[in-house]
Amino acid sequence: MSDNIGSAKAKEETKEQTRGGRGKKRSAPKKTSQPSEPSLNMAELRELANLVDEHGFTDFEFENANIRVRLSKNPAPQFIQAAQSYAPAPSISGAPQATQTRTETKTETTIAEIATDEDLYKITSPIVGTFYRSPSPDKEPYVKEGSNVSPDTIVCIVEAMKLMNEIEAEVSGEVVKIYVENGQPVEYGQPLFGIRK
Amino acid sequence: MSDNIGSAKAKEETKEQTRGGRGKKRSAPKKTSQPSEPSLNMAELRELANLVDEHGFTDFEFENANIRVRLSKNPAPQFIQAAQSYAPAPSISGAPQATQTRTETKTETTIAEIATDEDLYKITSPIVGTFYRSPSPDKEPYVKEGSNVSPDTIVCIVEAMKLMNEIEAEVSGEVVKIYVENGQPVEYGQPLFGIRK
Amino acid sequence: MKKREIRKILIANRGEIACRIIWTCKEMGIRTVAVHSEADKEALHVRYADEAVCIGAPPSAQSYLNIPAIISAAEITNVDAIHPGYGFLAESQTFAQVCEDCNIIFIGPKPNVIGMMGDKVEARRTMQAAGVPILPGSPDPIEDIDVALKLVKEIGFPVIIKAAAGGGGRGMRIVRQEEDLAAQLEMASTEALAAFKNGSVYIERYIERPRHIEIQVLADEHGNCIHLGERECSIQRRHQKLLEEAPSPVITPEQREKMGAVAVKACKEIGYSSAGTFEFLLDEDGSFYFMEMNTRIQVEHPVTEMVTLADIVRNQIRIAEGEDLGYAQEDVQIVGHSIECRINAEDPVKFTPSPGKITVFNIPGGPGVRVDTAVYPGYVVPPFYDSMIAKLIVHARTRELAIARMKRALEMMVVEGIKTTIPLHLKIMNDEKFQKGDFSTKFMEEFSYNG
Amino acid sequence: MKKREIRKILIANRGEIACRIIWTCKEMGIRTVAVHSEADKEALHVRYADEAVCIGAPPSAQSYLNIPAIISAAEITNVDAIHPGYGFLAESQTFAQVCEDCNIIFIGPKPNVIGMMGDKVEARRTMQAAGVPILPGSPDPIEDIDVALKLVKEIGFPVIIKAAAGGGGRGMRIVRQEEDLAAQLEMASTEALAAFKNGSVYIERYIERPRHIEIQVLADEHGNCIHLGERECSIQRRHQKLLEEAPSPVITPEQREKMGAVAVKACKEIGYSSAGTFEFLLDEDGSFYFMEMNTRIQVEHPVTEMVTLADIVRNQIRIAEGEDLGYAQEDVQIVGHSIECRINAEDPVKFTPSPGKITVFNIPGGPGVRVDTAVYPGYVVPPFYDSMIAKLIVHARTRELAIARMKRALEMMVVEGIKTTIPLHLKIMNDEKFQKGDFSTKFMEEFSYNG
Repeated sequence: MSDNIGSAKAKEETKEQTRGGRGKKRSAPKKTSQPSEPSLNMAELRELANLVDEHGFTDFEFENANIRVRLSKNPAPQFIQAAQSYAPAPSISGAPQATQTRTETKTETTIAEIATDEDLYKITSPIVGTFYRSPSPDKEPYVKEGSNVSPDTIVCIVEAMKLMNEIEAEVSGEVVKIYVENGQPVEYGQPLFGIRK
Repeated sequence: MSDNIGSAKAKEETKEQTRGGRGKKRSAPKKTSQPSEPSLNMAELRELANLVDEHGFTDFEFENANIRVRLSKNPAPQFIQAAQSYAPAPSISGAPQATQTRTETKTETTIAEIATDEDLYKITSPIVGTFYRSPSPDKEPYVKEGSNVSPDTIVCIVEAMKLMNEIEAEVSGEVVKIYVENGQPVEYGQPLFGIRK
Repeated sequence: MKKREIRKILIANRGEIACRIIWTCKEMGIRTVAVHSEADKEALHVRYADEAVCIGAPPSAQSYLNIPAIISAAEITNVDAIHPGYGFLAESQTFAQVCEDCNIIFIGPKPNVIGMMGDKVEARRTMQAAGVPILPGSPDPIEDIDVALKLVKEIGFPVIIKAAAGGGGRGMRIVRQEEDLAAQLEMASTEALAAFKNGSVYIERYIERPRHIEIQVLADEHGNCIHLGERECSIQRRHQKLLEEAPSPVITPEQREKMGAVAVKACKEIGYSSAGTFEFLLDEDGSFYFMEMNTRIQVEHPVTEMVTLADIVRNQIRIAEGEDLGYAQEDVQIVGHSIECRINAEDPVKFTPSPGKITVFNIPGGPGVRVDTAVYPGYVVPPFYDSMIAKLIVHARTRELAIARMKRALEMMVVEGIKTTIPLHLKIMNDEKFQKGDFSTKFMEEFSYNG
Repeated sequence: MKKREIRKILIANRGEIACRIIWTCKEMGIRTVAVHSEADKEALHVRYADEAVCIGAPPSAQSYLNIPAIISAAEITNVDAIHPGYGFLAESQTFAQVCEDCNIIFIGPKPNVIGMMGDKVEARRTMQAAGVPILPGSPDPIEDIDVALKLVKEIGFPVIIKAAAGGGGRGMRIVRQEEDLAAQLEMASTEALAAFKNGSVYIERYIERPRHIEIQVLADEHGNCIHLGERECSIQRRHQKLLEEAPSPVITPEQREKMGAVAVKACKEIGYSSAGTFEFLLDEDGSFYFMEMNTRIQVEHPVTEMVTLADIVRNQIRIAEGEDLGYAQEDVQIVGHSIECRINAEDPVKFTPSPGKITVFNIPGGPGVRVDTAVYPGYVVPPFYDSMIAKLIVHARTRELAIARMKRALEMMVVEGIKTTIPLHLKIMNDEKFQKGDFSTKFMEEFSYNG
């Protein structure tokens, strides 16, 4: 599980850098028609990333007059990747007989989903606590998928130490995703809502 | 120290490949006026990655006026590289206070040299023992640099357990290099002579 | 008999001690929850715990010292108890009290005992009342030279004048004869005033070459208390311990019994329960004086574990469950000799921190070698926390063999990518005075790295 | 008093035991020479020794069993002594003799003693003469049914008929009552003739559920000899030990004293010097019978080291230097309980070897855990040699705590890239009969991996 998260992230950063590269290129004099296009296009970069990954490299840098590419990975991701969210820590593949029963798998799938919602703004939890979508069990949720929010819209409550903390959206936009179910525990920095600005 | 040997060797081999790369370029049709030429295209990068991976390198850097390439892999191999020849085992760079005095550094430089003599046939020692170039101290050496040998030419003696073992060339050719000094201990498989066939 | 069962523990700490606690929890069949800052997402304690909760940003104040975040994490994961480790909130009376108020077992002594021992003046007073020897001197500021003269007649020379508000050596003056007292007192007061805007000073017996000796105790809720012998912690640099041993090369069985008995008696009088440590200064004559009591597990607890085969963390948990200690003083045997070297991510000469990525990490194995660490190849030492990355502990039949073993283990421990104190420890192991056991807390001041 | 000083040792072995010997040599300030085959160029023993010599091609016969190559390597590196480890040449009388002839100290007993203990019939005879209990039976082949009947009347049922030339279970027959004896004898003989072209069979008392208990001894050249208690080695699969313990859960202090005294007496009578092991079968009544003596260090020696704090390799070297043993039987104390699990590169169910590259290798640390290994991340397990890649050893106050600790350590030991026996050991640790100590050498036959 952690591996998935790890590689999802790695891919994201790769894309990030790719985007940067393209940006730089765009500002350079236009000579895109030339077949010998001195830089790499997206397809080539994709191939490059595959190539580097396939060979198990953990660092790749490339630079010429026009571009500079750098790819890097954590060298021992399988072993050292740790849980990144409030979810049971992943079991060690080499120790299949772990005595712990790992029952609380609630947020596991969500994490992978969240990683793919790259263009959404994430409202994250500023504190550790329990997530509630409505002010009290018999009330309507503050927001639903499709709701429009402005920066001061209250989107949920995170209860910590018996205190109800109202969380504001802090951006304007449309609620596209709700990552956490009502009543579920959340940790610091955990994405709660995905907002399309 | 092992790191030195390791990296010395790595650099040398890298140069080898660099040279290969340049050679290839030189043999290619001249289109140096094109701006794209000084860089590497995708096919070349692919080849490069294969090459580096195939050889098990963990670090590769290349830079010239136009481009700079760097590939690297899990850093741990530096630690796992072990002595490859009869030379005192290298000290661990992380443990600078090793109590052992490592005096017998005789073959160290030779190892790096030998690695570069790629096209030479190597006569190696079939046994562990002491290397003698002549049948007795007051006699002439069996062969010298420049001597021509045939398969049954005796090239040296390796003494083991008080027995004098005469070593035959097993190939025809010219003695180009003598890697071991008279009276020096040799291990199994250690190169003794470099023969140009 | 357990009064209450602990089935799940939140570890309010990080690094090797968090892993150390997880190891024992696993052995006891207790589930664990790791809390971590954003900087520690890939830390080993997060990796090995059954559950993990991110509690805040990298700075300690926002994460490992953030009481509401930790209590919230304990609540959402439904733990029975919190183990505070050492440092961070381990000696916070407030934190222990909040745990109690939230019905979470705090694995340590009662909040009021933590508070009592956390206040230097109160601790001194309490210990004195409990019959623990205290360094002779004036707990209160010295008003004038006459008071000072009277005092030094009682306690004898040399004495040290210290700024009441002070610290870090400023305002400190050592006086070896009566005729210097008045002048030094005035200078110290002037210095203190300049440095701390408070000219108050006090006087204490000065020990030229003290040793730092501490006694490990275990006490349960039912009034049972034993000690596990002493640790020798004199090898320090700026009051930071560098390496520790058990037993001390200078403590005789009689001295051990005497110091242990004093500590055990004091524990019983203050109603102490859990593991704890009495720190003493030992003078050249073998007299010892209370410095402070640490109401938590200590970094150097493994040397005691090695020579007694006790698991101190297990005892802390059992005691927190209300169990009886289960063994008596005569069950404690000191077998062999143990040394611990703290491996820090620091320049071995200048002691400047050296955070960064560890590229190679090889742990020594074999007989009598223990490594407590949360580090692995590829781990990045964050700049936010303590620089200790591992504890290398050895055990052998004699001190001489333990030193030889430690040298071997240090040589075989490979850390690349950052600087560490490994070369310094090797130099100390090769030092003749260290080998003879002939040293005091001044050892590092007199020690030359390059000499 | 040393008779001769050893300053440099060649280790005629590989893998963890080569590293194990290097560790002690480093602690003693003795230089080391590693020998290695072409397949072991990157092995850790090569890495950690002061010098290394390649002695031949990968197959053992051409390298680690190649006496001329090893002696030549010893000569060109000018060593004082050779440590043979276990396996390979460790019990070769020839090799020990060649060393002696070449003026190289062989770290082990005298060549003739190795030879004597290597010959099953002679060992049995010698031990019987030295007062060691021997399994009742006929050392010589049984000629006819009358001889057999007379014999079984003496030794009682059940008995086992074995092929004199045999091995591997063929020609073996268990007889539980007199009326079956004649028929079984004939069948066994026919089977033996078919299998080994030799119909000779002999008869021995058969123990239904024996335990394999062995006694570790240390003897010097001056007639001093002590034992370090027993090891419990009953958990075996096809006569290969899987895990070992010290002490045995069924041996009482009286039984230990009795078995130890027998072993010590025998050592003195045969003029044994160095470390050695007496292997005994223990029957259900507590009677014990000599099986064989191993005249070398054993794989499972660490469990004895953990509970006695003795360094057995150090003792071997000291004895080889002609030193006095230096301690008496009453100095030996058994403290706590130790278990060793052999981690093999094998399928945990089928036991098929699993050589290859180890991609991830994480060693557990913390209290009471020792790892003896020559493996590191990236190491390639060659297909040429024994499949053992590591020994995981724990030590705790009681057997119950040691089992809990071993479980924790096994869970935290991560080996990826190859299959290992770690999951099997975890199943054994969780087995109720194992936990109760209620087992015999039949344990693995009755053990179900998936049950």
